[in-house]
Amino acid sequence: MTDLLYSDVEEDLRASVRALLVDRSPAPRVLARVESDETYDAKLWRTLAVELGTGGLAIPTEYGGAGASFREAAVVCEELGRAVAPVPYLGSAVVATATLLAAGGTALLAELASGTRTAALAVPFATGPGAPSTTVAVTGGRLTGAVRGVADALPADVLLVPAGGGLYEVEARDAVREPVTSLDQTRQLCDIRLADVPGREIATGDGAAAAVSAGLTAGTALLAAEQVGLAEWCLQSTVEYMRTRYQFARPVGSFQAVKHRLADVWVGLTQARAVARYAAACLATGDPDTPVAVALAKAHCGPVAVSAAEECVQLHGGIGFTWEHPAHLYLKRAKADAIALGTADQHRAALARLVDLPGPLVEGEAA
Amino acid sequence: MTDLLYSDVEEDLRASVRALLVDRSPAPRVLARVESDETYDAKLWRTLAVELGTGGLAIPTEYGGAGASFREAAVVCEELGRAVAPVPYLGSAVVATATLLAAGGTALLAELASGTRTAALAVPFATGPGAPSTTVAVTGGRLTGAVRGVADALPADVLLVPAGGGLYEVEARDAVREPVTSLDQTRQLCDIRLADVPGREIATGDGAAAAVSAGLTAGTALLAAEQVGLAEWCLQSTVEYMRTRYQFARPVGSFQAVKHRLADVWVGLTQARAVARYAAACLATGDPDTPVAVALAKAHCGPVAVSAAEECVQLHGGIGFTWEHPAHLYLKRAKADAIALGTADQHRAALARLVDLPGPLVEGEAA
Amino acid sequence: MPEPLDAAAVQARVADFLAAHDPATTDRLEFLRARFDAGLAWVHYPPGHGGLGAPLALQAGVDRAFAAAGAPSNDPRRIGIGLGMAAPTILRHGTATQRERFLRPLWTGEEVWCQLFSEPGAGSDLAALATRAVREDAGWRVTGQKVWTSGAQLARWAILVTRTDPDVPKHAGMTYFVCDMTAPGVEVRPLRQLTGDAEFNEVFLTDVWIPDEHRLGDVGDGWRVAQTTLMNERVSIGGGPLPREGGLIGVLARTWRERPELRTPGLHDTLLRLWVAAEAARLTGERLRQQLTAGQPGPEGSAAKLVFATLNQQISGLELELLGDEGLRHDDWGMRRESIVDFAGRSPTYRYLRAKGNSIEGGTSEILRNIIAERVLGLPPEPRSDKDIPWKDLPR
Amino acid sequence: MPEPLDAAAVQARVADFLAAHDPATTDRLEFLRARFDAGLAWVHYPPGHGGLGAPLALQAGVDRAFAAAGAPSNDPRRIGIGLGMAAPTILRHGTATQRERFLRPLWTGEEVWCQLFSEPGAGSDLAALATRAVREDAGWRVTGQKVWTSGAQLARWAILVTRTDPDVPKHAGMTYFVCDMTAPGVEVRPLRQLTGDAEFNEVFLTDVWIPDEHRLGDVGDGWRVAQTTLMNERVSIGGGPLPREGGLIGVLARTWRERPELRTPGLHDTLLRLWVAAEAARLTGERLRQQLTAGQPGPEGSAAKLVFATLNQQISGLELELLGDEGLRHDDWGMRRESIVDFAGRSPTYRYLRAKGNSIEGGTSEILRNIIAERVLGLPPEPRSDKDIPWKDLPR
Repeated sequence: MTDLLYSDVEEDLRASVRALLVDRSPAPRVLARVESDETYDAKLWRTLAVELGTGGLAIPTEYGGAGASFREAAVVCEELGRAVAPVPYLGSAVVATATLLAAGGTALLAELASGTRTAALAVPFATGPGAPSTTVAVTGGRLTGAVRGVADALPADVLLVPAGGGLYEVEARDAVREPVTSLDQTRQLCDIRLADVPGREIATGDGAAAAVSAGLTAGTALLAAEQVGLAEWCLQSTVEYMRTRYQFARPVGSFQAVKHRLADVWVGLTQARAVARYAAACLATGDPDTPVAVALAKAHCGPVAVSAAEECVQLHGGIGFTWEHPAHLYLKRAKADAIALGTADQHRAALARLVDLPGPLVEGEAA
Repeated sequence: MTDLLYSDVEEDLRASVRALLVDRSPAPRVLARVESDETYDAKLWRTLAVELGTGGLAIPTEYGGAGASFREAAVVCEELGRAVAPVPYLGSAVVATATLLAAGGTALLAELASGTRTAALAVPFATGPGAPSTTVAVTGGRLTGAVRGVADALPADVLLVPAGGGLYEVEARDAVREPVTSLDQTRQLCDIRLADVPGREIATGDGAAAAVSAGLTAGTALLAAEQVGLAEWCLQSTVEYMRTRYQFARPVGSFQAVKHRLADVWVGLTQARAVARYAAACLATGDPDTPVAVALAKAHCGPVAVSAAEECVQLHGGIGFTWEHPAHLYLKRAKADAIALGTADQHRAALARLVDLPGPLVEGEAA
Repeated sequence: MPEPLDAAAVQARVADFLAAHDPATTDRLEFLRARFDAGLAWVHYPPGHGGLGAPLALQAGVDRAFAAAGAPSNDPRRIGIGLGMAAPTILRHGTATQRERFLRPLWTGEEVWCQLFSEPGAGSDLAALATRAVREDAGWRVTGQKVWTSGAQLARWAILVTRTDPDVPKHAGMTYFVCDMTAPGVEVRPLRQLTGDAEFNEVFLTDVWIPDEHRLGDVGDGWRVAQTTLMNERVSIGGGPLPREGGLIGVLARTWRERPELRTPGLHDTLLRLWVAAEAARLTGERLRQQLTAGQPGPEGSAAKLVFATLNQQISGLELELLGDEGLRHDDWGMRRESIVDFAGRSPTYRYLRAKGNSIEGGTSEILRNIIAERVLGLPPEPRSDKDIPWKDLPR
Repeated sequence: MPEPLDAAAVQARVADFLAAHDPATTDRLEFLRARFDAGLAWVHYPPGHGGLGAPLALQAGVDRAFAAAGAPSNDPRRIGIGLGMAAPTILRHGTATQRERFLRPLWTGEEVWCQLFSEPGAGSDLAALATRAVREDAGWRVTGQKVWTSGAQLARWAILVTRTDPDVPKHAGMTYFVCDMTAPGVEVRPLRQLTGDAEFNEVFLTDVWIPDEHRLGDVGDGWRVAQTTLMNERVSIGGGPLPREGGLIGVLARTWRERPELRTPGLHDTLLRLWVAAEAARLTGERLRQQLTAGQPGPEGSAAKLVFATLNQQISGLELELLGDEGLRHDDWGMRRESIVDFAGRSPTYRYLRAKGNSIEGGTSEILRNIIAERVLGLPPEPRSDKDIPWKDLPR
């Protein structure tokens, strides 16, 4: 059976990422940043990617990466979720990296591994399971079109653009990137416009589709890990508040209804951890069960994170509803994450196909 | 706006039905009866139908009925639900009566009004919204076929049988009625076999379909009323137990999680009452909103009654899981009622059509 | 005591009044003041205080008649706290002078009211509040911090609950005042919410002087007076009859109908469940109104706000998932100084976020469930240690 | 202390044992007794008591090796209470004589055990129990009523908790015994459940004499001893690894696949949600097993039974709605005297009804949530009044 635990190496990795984030990206700083002009924290990202070397965890050593796997990268995502950190890890070190790996590896992969450049896959962040439809056309090697609501593209140097049946590397400076007022303030989306822009083709036909699919699959699995970390912060901070907040001369956490709800959050979180670990482990080993594991992870972890964040706001009462308290950053990311890379509903539909639980026969269809 | 309250007449009716049931059909007696050979209480039914005159509430005075409506009959159903009374009121005084009324009225209607005979519509109790398919054939005025899982047919004198595009009155003694070991022990179903049995045709073609539909519609609306009464018993008995059962030197009902769950049951019940009243009122006045009202009532009241019964068993703890305590009779009826005349799911699907909230377009269908 | 007026008699008075005061030509404020003086402001109030001592049920007909005549309105949404909470409290617990002074300009909207109840340390447990009022000469010096005050920046007056005796159990040592919001020492700071808006305020009171004649009720009787206020807060949430799909479910249903490409089988099931829940809630509200009209007020009102909050949260949550891509976009994070919640007019993300407040503001859903369980169902209270010890000794 | 044996060493002992005791020709009981004596019964138990002091994780391999060799089994399902609850308690709290006397016939199945803990007035609050044990000569006279005793009609011995001192707080006045189920005064009556079956019993104890050498642990120390029993009850629920769709979800999925005519879009959504929940629970169980194997026991075990109950109830509830017509039919209301719950082998209605017990038996879901909240999350306990007053003065 697949290993669902954390290795010592993974725990060390977690500790160093967490220490960095506690030091450099505490909640008040995140809140200040998302109200600034540059919502992504470039300096933090550089430290994380270059100094801690987490940018190339899933990249083989031949490209200068750490030669670990998406299992280890998932631990980073957990910590980034716990801190709602405004860095393009998911977009660059997971989605773009997995896309490039599947496309066969390019010079860009080495730049991602070394942290010198950052990339993003130019598909809408809400893209669900199944191939996304292309909205960019190619004429004579030049790309024209628009892609809405792309994650982690604002701080990217290179965009990976599915276009006209192929997959292209485009210099981000050649594209127009319009920042979007995003629900998740800690991961600001942008709309991308390409007007006759040069692109390097890195994959074609089925290879391009497979590369994009690999990127989205990895992104989905690791988004589940992010949801685990996020839910854990929500639960822990709520438990802490419930221990210390007195009403009716008792800690609020001594009331049974509060206890039972938090117990349910904990149960869901415990399961989310197992499920997300399973998805990351399948991804890392190329397990044939990966599609099931990934759909399961997103279908389960999304609702768990949303309900953890919703309970966090509710049980914090008035203070949880303020701008000043970080709970809302988690609520917004939880809800956005639940939509990103396909809703739980879409992933349940994918599971129905994968595990042979089809829907009702459509009238006229043969039994 | 439709009157959603109970009139004084209705409250008087409720009081007399309740007094009868408290006196003649307390829980231990119901439990003893459902373990006997005759699971229906014929004597109680006679008193209810004849002496209290509730059998003909919805039957016009010209047929010897009380000339009231299904609104008043709904109050009887609430009380019968509260007592899980083993009488064929729903089958005879509601479903069969509404069917006969729609079919144009026959001599049988007068017999139902006077309580001298009892009738049942021979369709499976689980029949959902939409016309049931006929499983009985007619040859030369004689009926042959089988109908499975019919409610209230065991104590019936006459069966109303949809067959070969028409609707027929069949003497029950001419049919073979095989008792079914039923989930709801207080409303035992039977399988009916008809082997070349004589029938009186009382409606044909569209008229027959409309009559059956009217019977099922009335049955569905009043089943919702039964669910209200049932849920109310479950809530009340649970509250009472929670007040008096001590654990940890406190009444169990003083624990907040218990309180909140019972508060939620109460909220659902309060809504169920409004919704069931609305359905009964629409039915009584022939309101064009009746199909919506009835589907809404069944979609809402079914789950409310089931969850009230489930909470009743759970919060009674060990004792609620015993045969000796009546909670299980309510659980079984609640779950059976939730399936009877269409599940909440089927009625939500009906609502989707009625209020223009269609499902996804099937592939290839025009937008 | 004379028989209360019936509908016909009240409508006759409206007709007489409109004949004497042409809405088209009478100055707005003059018209409203005259309407108040004619007892047609709130007909169930006593004569002399804007009413006729008539049944509450007749008010809706009066309002409709004035609206039909094109009469100016007192803009009830703008002055909701005054109408819904301050007025009934002043009527019940105020002196004749206080009623005389405050009720008319409150109803006409000349003076806006706000509410100074909640504190950072006293939310659900309002009786734990710490804002101190100390007697000084012919009045009181008040110091403390209040939160979640909507409209404080617009208000002329506030209803205020304070701690006047820390040495007795918490419910016994409170006193209720009318506070002049223009008095020195009153500082209003906007309080920003997770939507980005600042609908509410924090209000800091520093040695604010309140004359004793602005005390409402006896010294130490503040808890009982506050109950009147809070009971009316919950009642006022009911509102008028709602048409089918009148709430947020209508917004969602419209999107569903107009955007077939967004539909999925799974979301369809959830949509239908919510439609059923919303329609059940609507009919329950309608039944409650019929009970009130028939003079049979039931306990069902306790559930309305609880259900409303849950529905709004679930519906707006589903809307975002249905919209997918578009559900990731917000309209504006800027700090707006709105006092009115515009669910339908803002973005789906705003609805989702703002609805989170529905289960917190004006009594949390947890407290409402406690109330239903204890007051409606009669379940036993939690064991309590805070009722018999002096406020100052409470664990906090 | 010597190093514990590793997997290879243990397997070598199994091989040696099998070479010396041919499963095909050795008498069943003789084989089992010899296996016990060889320390291959439960390898984590100490030598001399059926074990080798080896890691618990090696047991599964031993069992597999014996099964592969066609060795007779001690039929663990039949003697689950002895294995899971009595044995660890006797091991931990029993005297050398008691361990010697009881463990071997317990493991071989020669003597079946049952558990006399719950009482009508002491369910979730076990420490409130009222069964009195009064000292008499060299033993005790026990009188009281116990409930929810499965297998009492088959049992030779029971583990029993009693009240020996009513004058001290409830946790302090309890004493734990081994009770001879064949002793005069022990009366077993079947207790019928809502399924119609009588899986359990009520056990009436009337002046039952128990020699003092059957006391387990000190007088007054019964609560602490019972904790060992209960902790092992919860752990033992884990069981072996489950394949995908291994639980009730598999039954439902099979029906779904084989009966396309029953499918609806709404039920499809619910089915998929439950499939996800069941698979998440399965992987969580797997992760827990890996943690235990790796010597990192986490608190996740507390959730397993809670989740199992909820899943069984939801899945069996959906199954009935899916089946419609057939869901209204039960298989048999007759009073069966079953001790084993056969979810898969009985009707869907049986599954639905029996699953209701899953959230009551062996610790209610409410108590499990309390435990998670207080012991795992560290939330503060309820205010309690029952810990410091004599048992006899408790409100009840």
